[in-house]
Amino acid sequence: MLEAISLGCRRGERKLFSELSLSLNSGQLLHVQGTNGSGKTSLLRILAGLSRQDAGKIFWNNADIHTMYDEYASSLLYLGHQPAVKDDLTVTENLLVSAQIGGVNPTSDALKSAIEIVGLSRQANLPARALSQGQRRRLALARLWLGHKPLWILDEPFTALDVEATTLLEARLDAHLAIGGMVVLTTHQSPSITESYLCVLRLEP
Amino acid sequence: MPWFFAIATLLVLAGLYLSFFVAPTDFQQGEAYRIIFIHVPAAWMSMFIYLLMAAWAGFGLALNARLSFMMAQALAPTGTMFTFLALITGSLWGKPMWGAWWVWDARLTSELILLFLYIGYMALQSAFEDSRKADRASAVFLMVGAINVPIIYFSVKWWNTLHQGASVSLTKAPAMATIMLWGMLLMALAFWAYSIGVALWRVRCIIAERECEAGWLNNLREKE
Amino acid sequence: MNTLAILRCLLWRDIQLVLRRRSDVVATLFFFMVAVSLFPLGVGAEPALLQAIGPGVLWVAALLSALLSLGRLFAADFADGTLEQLLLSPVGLSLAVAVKILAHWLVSGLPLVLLAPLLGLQFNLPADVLWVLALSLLLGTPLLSLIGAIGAALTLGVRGAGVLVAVLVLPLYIPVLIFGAGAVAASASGMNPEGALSLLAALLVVGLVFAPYAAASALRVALE
Amino acid sequence: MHWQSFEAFIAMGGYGFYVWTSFGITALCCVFEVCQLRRRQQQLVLKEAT
Repeated sequence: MLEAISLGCRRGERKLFSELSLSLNSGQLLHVQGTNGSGKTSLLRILAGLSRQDAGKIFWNNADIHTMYDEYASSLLYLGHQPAVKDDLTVTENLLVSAQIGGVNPTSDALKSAIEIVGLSRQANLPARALSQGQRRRLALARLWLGHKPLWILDEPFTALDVEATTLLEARLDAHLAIGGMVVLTTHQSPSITESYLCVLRLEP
Repeated sequence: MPWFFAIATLLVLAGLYLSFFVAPTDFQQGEAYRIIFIHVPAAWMSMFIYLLMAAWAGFGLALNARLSFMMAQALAPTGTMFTFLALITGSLWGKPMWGAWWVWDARLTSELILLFLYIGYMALQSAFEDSRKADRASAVFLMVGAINVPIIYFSVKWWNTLHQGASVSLTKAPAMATIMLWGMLLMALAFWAYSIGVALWRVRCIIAERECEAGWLNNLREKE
Repeated sequence: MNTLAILRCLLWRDIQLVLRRRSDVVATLFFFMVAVSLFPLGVGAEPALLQAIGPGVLWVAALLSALLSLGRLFAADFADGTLEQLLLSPVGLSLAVAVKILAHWLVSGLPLVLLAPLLGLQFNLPADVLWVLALSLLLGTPLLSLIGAIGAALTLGVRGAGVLVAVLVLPLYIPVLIFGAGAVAASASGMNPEGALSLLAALLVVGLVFAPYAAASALRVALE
Repeated sequence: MHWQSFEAFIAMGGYGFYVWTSFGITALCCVFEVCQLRRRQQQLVLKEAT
């Protein structure tokens, strides 16, 4: 269960948001909405523990994330704006390395099937340099099919995805929520997820 | 704030009086040794201010307190000035004593390296646009620098004994008559009062500048 | 997945990345060779003189080529977003940074250790001195990578980071240079280099303990 | 008080140049720093006015 109490954040000298509280229980998807520059990404990075908030606290299973960060990190999967893909490594190596660094050790056929699902099996042994932006995003998202991490924090996961990949991702989110997973994401389109899971947080600039 | 400067001027006058009119002529070095009344306090101050900045940085990093970063930033130029002064007076003293403008003496050399650390700090501080990141990054550098200052001093001292033997060294200042000790102490206190005054004044400027910058951003957004 | 497996994977990845892009590693080594052989051209080929300046020249060149290769440590990962994933890995950031520094040293520091004795022949240094040179570099180059990593992390994502790293890191390199070159100079002049080498080893231990932690906190600041 | 005359004080036993330059530079630096700070403050006051 993820909970944040009276979060405050300033970017440079501008106050992005303050006194912001939220709580997320298993099986819920928090859709963070707001115009550009309203602090969506900053909020997600603070929830992921990447950057420090100016005020307020964040609790994961009622313990402050910064006191036991390693444990929090092992139950969290964060995908930022950049697809975190190394151009010199092949697609398979990229997926294997990013999963292992995240603490998940996939077997080779789990790896193969994940690459298959996101439709990159033809490029499996090509260096990631050769991939288009959409394909890189698919490669980054392939990690969602490897191992089970209760909390997902996804920053604009739908960018550069075509229709087929979008429905693929939405199905995966649904499945994850069905088995009690939690998701925090930002997107400018409205994700078609079963209504009962959805809750919305609007950030006013 | 201004009464810091008043104290500083008073102390300086007392110090000057002591160093020129009370301290005896040194039989060995004649009158030139009077530069010690500026050189040693400046060296003390340069070291003291750096450690003070490191303390403020540590304090700021631990408690995420913006003000302490600003205090460290406010102290930096004064610290640099004292290091520069220590070097200048050191070489001005070296010329009559050993006939060379620059003496590879252990303390002078580590003073020079301290100057590089100050310049590194200020370069890093001004390299970032986001002042929050600038504060924290330069604070980390200050802490790393603070750990290195003793190491640098020890290695330079070891290097000095290896290459030159300990014959030429400023550390063997003429026998410390109590008068001279008092003279140096007074000057050091004067410099200390001066630094506080300047630092407090500069920190007010920094705070105002950052507010002003924030204000400008805020009303930029209202206009949208 | 236990910590060791994650760290092994990280090490494998970094080495793979460098092996697939050998050009900039070879460039750094080439710079080392060119820089060293410039000095005899500049200073003249008189053997006794070369023997005197040999250790210093080799060590300064090693220092500068280590400085050149620092950009590769974090910049590429910072650009494509993989550095963030490092922060989110269940293994501590300091450990991950230590592994990255190890990978960087294996690729850029170790070749220097193997290459330096060959270049030492240019300065007609006797065999036992070359042996001490290799040993001092073996102890020194990891320290250069460790301290350099702090500088690289501090200047991440900053304009003009290349020059800034040099300004930040060179003062911190001075103790390593003094003890490293001092050991070789001591053995060249017949004295026993153990003292300097053990001091260098002590510095390495201090570096191993503090540098990864300092670099990790600097990274956290950069990724703010 | 062992200065015979004002000239002796200035000559400072032949080292006058070194002694007075170092004291002079110190004074100069302090004055420069204070003026620079005052100018910085005036610019601030100006900027706030606009």
